[in-house]
Amino acid sequence: MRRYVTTIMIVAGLGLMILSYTAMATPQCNTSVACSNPKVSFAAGVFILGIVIAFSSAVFYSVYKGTK
Amino acid sequence: MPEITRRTFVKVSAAAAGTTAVASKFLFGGLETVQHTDSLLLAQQLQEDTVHTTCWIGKQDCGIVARRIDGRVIKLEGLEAHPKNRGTLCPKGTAQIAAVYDPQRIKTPLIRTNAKGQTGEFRAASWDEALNLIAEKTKPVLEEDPKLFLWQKGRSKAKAFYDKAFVKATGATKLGHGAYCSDAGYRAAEYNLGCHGVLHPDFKETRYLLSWGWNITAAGGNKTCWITWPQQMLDAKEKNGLKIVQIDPRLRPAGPHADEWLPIRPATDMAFALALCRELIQLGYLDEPYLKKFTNSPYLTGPDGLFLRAEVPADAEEGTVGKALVFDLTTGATAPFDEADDPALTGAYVIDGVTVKPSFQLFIEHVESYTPEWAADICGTTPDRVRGIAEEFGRQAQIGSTKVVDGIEIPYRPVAIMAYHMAQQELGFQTLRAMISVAMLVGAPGAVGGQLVDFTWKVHKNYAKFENLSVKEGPYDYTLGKSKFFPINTGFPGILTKVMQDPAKYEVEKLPKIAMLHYVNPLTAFPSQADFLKTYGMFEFLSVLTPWLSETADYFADVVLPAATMEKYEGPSSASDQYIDGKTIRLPVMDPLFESRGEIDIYIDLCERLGVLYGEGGYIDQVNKNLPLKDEFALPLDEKPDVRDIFDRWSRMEGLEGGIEFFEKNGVWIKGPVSAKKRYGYATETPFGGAVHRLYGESLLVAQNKQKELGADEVYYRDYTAFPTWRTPTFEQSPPEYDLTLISYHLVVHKQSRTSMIPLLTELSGKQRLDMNPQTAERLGITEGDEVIVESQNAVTGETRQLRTVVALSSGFRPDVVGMPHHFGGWSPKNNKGLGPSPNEIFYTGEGYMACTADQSYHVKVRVLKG
Amino acid sequence: MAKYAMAVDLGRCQGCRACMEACKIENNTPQGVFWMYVFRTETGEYPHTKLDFMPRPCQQCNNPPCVKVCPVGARFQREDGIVLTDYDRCIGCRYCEVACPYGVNYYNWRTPEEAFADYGTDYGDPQVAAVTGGLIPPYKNPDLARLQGKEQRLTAGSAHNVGVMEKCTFCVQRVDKGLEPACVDVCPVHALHFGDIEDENSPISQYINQRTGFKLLEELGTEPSVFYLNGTPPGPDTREIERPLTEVGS
Amino acid sequence: MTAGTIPTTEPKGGHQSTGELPQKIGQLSPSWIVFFVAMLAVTAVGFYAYLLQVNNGLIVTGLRGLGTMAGATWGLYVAYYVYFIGVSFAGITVAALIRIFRIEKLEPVARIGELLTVVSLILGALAIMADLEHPWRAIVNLFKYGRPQSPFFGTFTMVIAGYLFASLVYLYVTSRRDAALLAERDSRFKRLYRFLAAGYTDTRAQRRLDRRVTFWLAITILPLLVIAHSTVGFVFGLQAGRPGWFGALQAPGFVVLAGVSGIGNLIMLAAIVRSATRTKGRITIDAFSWLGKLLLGLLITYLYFTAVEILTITYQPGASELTLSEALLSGTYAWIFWGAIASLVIAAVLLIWQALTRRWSIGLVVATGVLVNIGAVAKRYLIVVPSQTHGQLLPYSTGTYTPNWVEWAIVFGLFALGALMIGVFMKIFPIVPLEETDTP
Repeated sequence: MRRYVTTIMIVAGLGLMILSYTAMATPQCNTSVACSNPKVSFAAGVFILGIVIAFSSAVFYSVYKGTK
Repeated sequence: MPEITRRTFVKVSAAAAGTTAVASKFLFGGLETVQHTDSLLLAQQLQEDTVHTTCWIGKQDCGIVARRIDGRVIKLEGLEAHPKNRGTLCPKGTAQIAAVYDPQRIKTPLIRTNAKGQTGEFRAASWDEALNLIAEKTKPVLEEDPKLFLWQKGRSKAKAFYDKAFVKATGATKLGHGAYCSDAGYRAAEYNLGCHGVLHPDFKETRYLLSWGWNITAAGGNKTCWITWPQQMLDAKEKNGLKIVQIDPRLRPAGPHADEWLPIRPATDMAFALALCRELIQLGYLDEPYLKKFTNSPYLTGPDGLFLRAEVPADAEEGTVGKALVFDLTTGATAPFDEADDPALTGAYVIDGVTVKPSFQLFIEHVESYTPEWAADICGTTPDRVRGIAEEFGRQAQIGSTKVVDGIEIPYRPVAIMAYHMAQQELGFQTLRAMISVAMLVGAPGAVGGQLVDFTWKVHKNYAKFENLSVKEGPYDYTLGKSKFFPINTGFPGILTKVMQDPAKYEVEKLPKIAMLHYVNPLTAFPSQADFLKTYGMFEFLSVLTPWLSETADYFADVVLPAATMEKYEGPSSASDQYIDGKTIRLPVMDPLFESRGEIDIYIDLCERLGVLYGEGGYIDQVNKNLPLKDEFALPLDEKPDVRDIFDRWSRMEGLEGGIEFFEKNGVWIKGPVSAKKRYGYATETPFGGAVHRLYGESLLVAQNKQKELGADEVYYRDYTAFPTWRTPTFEQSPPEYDLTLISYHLVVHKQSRTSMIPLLTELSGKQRLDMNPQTAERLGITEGDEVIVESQNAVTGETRQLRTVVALSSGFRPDVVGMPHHFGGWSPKNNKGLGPSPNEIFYTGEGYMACTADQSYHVKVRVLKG
Repeated sequence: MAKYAMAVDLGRCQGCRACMEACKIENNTPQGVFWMYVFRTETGEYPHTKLDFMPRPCQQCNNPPCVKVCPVGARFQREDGIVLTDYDRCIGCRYCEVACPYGVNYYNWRTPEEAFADYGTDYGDPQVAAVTGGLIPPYKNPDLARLQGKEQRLTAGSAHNVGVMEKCTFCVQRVDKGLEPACVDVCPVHALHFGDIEDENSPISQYINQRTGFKLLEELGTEPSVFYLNGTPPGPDTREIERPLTEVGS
Repeated sequence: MTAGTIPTTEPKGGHQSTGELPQKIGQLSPSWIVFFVAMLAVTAVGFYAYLLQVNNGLIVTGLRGLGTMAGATWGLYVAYYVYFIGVSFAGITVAALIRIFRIEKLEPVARIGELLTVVSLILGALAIMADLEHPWRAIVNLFKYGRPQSPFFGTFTMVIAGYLFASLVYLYVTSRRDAALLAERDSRFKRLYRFLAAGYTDTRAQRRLDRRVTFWLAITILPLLVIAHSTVGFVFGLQAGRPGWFGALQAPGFVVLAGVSGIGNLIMLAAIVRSATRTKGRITIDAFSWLGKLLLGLLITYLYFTAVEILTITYQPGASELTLSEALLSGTYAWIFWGAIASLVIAAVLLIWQALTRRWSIGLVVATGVLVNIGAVAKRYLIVVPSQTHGQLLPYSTGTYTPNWVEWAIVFGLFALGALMIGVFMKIFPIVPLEETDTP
């Protein structure tokens, strides 16, 4: 259970980061107007959320009491 | 910045009190306030339109299209169709929009409430009260002697009919600003060639140009203030490979466009020109046909310096003089100049036992000693550069060649001198004559690509007047016209200040009682501020007509009348660029702001109160005469005219569809190209309008003799010589510790006092500075930005004057010269405060610092001390 | 799709700064802000002094460092090549300013009210306001407040919001109307040219092709859209002379 | 979460009688109060200055535009932002090293480091906020429109968000045990401790668990940390538009100088803590010598980088590089530059001497800590400012920038704020981890 949830949190966090990163203005491009806008608003916010969730897994991992 | 901190403290305490304010600031950073003003702007449907008008600053009246939103002017852009500016504008043109809206303009007529000679206190008055007061003060003077009413103006805008009419209707004495500009140059051209103007090239054809002085890319010159010359100069460089030689202590005038820079000492231009004459003669670059046929060079001159003249037939009326004689080489005898086939230019001939010489022979002898070595030594350059320029000038002149223009074969001499404002020196008049002589030797005047003077080759009335200069005995009027001091004199406010300080010295009995200033602002605009401070308070009553409270008005005005800026009719003015002719009229961009009014309205009302508006010789009549308005277009003499109607009549008289509406619709009236017959002296009906070009100034010599007779001091007559004759200028006689020569110049962004009131322009001009060569700075232990004291010394009186400014280093200056731009030193409207002093504060006027023709010199010796 | 460019004929420029003035009035910039700036410079020692004038609009780079570094995409380049600032998005970090080698960015240190006070004129004056509606400056250009282009973003100078960055826009509000930028339109000696560089036959393409020239600091790979013709780039010992008033808020 | 079971046995040794907390927690000694009030005052002045700025805009600072305005648009705020981020290096590094390499001697300073990291990151974030006229607009727009191609993006996601959060997690996980132990005593913080403990039971299993967690956290944080500090370097290092900025050395340079300033700070703080919390017995000379060696290593590396840097800008500089290097080495900024170099070199010498003689003195180590921080601040300033005022690529006149009182007030305010945070923490929670022996 502990491992399970932790893994999910890490995966979810990384997932969010990857997703949101690709949802932002494409890193390579800077000449087209599109590059000035993220494909999804608040993508950057989501990216940070991903970081937060991923690291929170550590807290859960150590705090979780387990089911007896 | 105590003000700021005080404000911030208030703000902070407020913020500390209501944290909400801070919070909102923190959250929205006060952005909403800004967007608010925009939403205001965008809320209602905006009505956009354009109005045709002309520039209110420059002297060339560029065509302007004013873009308006709901009647509010938001931008001034160039009028495409106008030949002078072809859809473009200079910084002054666009920036004058700030003048229109300037809250520091005078809003109502003002009447003084404190003593003169200090910062003025005024009370607002109605137009009625102000004009009545002026009328009440003026009437008695007009009855006693109208000449004691001094009317002084700054630059004319457009055709000066309305102010001429005022002067004529009242009989006032007029003073202009020309003595500070280029009048001596005009006089020299009128004297030698008969045309009214100062030397300029035929840019479409000229190949080699001596750009003499600070004008070429800084202030245009003759008939134009800026845009037109630069445009034509660049086209000439690109199309014809025009070569430009910049002769000036400063490189800046032609800057990157100069092919050669010859930095000669200030005020040594005459020496350089005379050496050029000598070299051209030595090298044989002489257009003999021109000299023989169209100049007085062949006139036989006796030992007394006067021409030999034919007998006057007994039946001839009183006062006619005999025709000057020449020596005809074909007959080997003397003959009237217009009857000889081949008049001699050189040699000596014994006539009736007297040895006489053609005046050209005298010229050769006169310039003999003016060698390149001699000139190089005076001008601070090298002999071979003098030779080089003379050689190239002569070669490029292509003497003998002709070109067909408009089907007429005309002599082709693609060399010219551009020398506007070069007259601004003690030897100004004769310096310009020397330069004209250079052009005359190669036959350039009036030739294709040659030396032009005016846009069309017309002979000015002064040409005939100058045949004999009237030098009368005292007492003189206060302008010293026709006096033994200044046989040639256009009217010089500077000498007026001297006269008012010591009338006896100048044999003047009556001084001006009251005065009216039209825009002019002598206190900061004219050199030798001290003299104007001393004298302009002496008028019993002074009224000033100006858009801003000028420094002169601030100190000395009893009544100030608010003039409108662009919001008024003015005109007609020439739209000619010398190749395409046209006319334009300024239309108001909106109703006059505040209670200001256009000048014409003001003069009409004033004349009505003075009782000189209606009837024969009245203001209306004079308008009809001077505009002119003829026949059915003339204004009725018995009814008060409407300004728009004046210009409407004029337009219709000129045959324009719809009268004034033509200009409202098109902005400018293009008359078409200027024909060769009009432009080139050689091609006019009678060549050069029949004027014989005066290489030799006989009447100047005659005048000098009269001056001596009447006991004038040497300073007044020494420069009235038949040929330009070099002498070391007076200012050079200052003690050696005054080791630098101060020169002054215009900035592109400034013209007339009014531009220094426009903050958008003072922003571009930056603060006042003393230009100095890095070598000089190093010698004096000064670096860029240092504050220094500049002390000038008057070589005649020994007086010294000082100002403080900041040093700006420039390698584009002769090391023995320092420079300062004009249009600084104001104090009255706060727009132009704190930008630094005006060089006028340390220049001098009067003997030694003015030309023999009563024109201002802008040279003085100074020393620079660490501040 | 057009690609806009400017050509500066240094062989014609007389350094009169009419372009700067026209820009200031068209775009309502306050004192010390020069979207268009004209360098007046000297090189060499007397008497071999070389004098030069060099107008400096935004170079409208095609590889713009300012666009790259903008953390929020307020600085962007349109398809027509014009690099613009979105005033509603700019956070005023001034990264574009330090990233730009040309020094064309101007940060609004103060509100327009405060900034225009530098001119020493009180445009709040009731009698003036009666005519101008209290607008600052009185010649305020309404076009600047409108959303521009198909992006419909607030890019045309707007109201010079305090705390946001701005720079030369090639007068986008004029270009979108089919007009030339104010500086080009006003130039008394026709030293400035503007147009579509992608069209071989456009006047500007031909003007450029017929002359030799350079681009400013091209070695930095910024790919400017401003071509300098008939002149040489400033050298290491080039000195600036005749600076205008540049102080703000003192 | 299930409530932790409180051990019935009386804990022995380590600290004093029942109810009394270790390390003078909760005891407001006069000296501490003085410190607290002083710091509060300085912070208040800083806040007042900030109010001025919020109300009137950045115009109240010494900052001005580049180019025609001839000023610097980035100044003290950015310099100190870079410095604070740098300082954050220390804590997590040390802590991670301890976990990864099992360096028991440093155990006692681990939490000081972690705390230092968290605090300095917060200060860094505040410093950048102070540089913005519209902070709120900035926060919103950064979240809403953040663009990865801007070096600021890395700074702001990696450093401010990721790094800060990771450090907090790390700090928490490593503090739970102590919280649980303290929760057993009656004190006004009992509830807090119990909450923080979150049902911690001090079993071998739990310890193994924690060791695993912290180990993996350390493993993930170390690269994150290198990236984070590099991005700050990239903010400058990727810019060809300013002389002296563009270069591959910027990023590593930033990382190393970050280490130097961070360790230096840690040393100072450790020295203060050990005297302030009666933990001289815990934080021994060994810890300092260890930190000293670590610092020496980084310092040598940085001095090497600096030498390379000086050589590069002086050997064959371009026109603008020349102007800049003149300004740095002999011009306007020379005194700052050589001041920095001197302090760094002296610090290095002190450390080397101690290392060679194997005789370490806390005083000397602390002295080096102070010196390197002076050097670090100066170097950060020199990276940010001179490239804006000197050697511009177009013939603009040389610029000037002098920070005015508003900027200084805000910067000192930030320092004071940091001091407050640490000071308060010390009075609430053991800043030195309790010993292994304090266990059943």
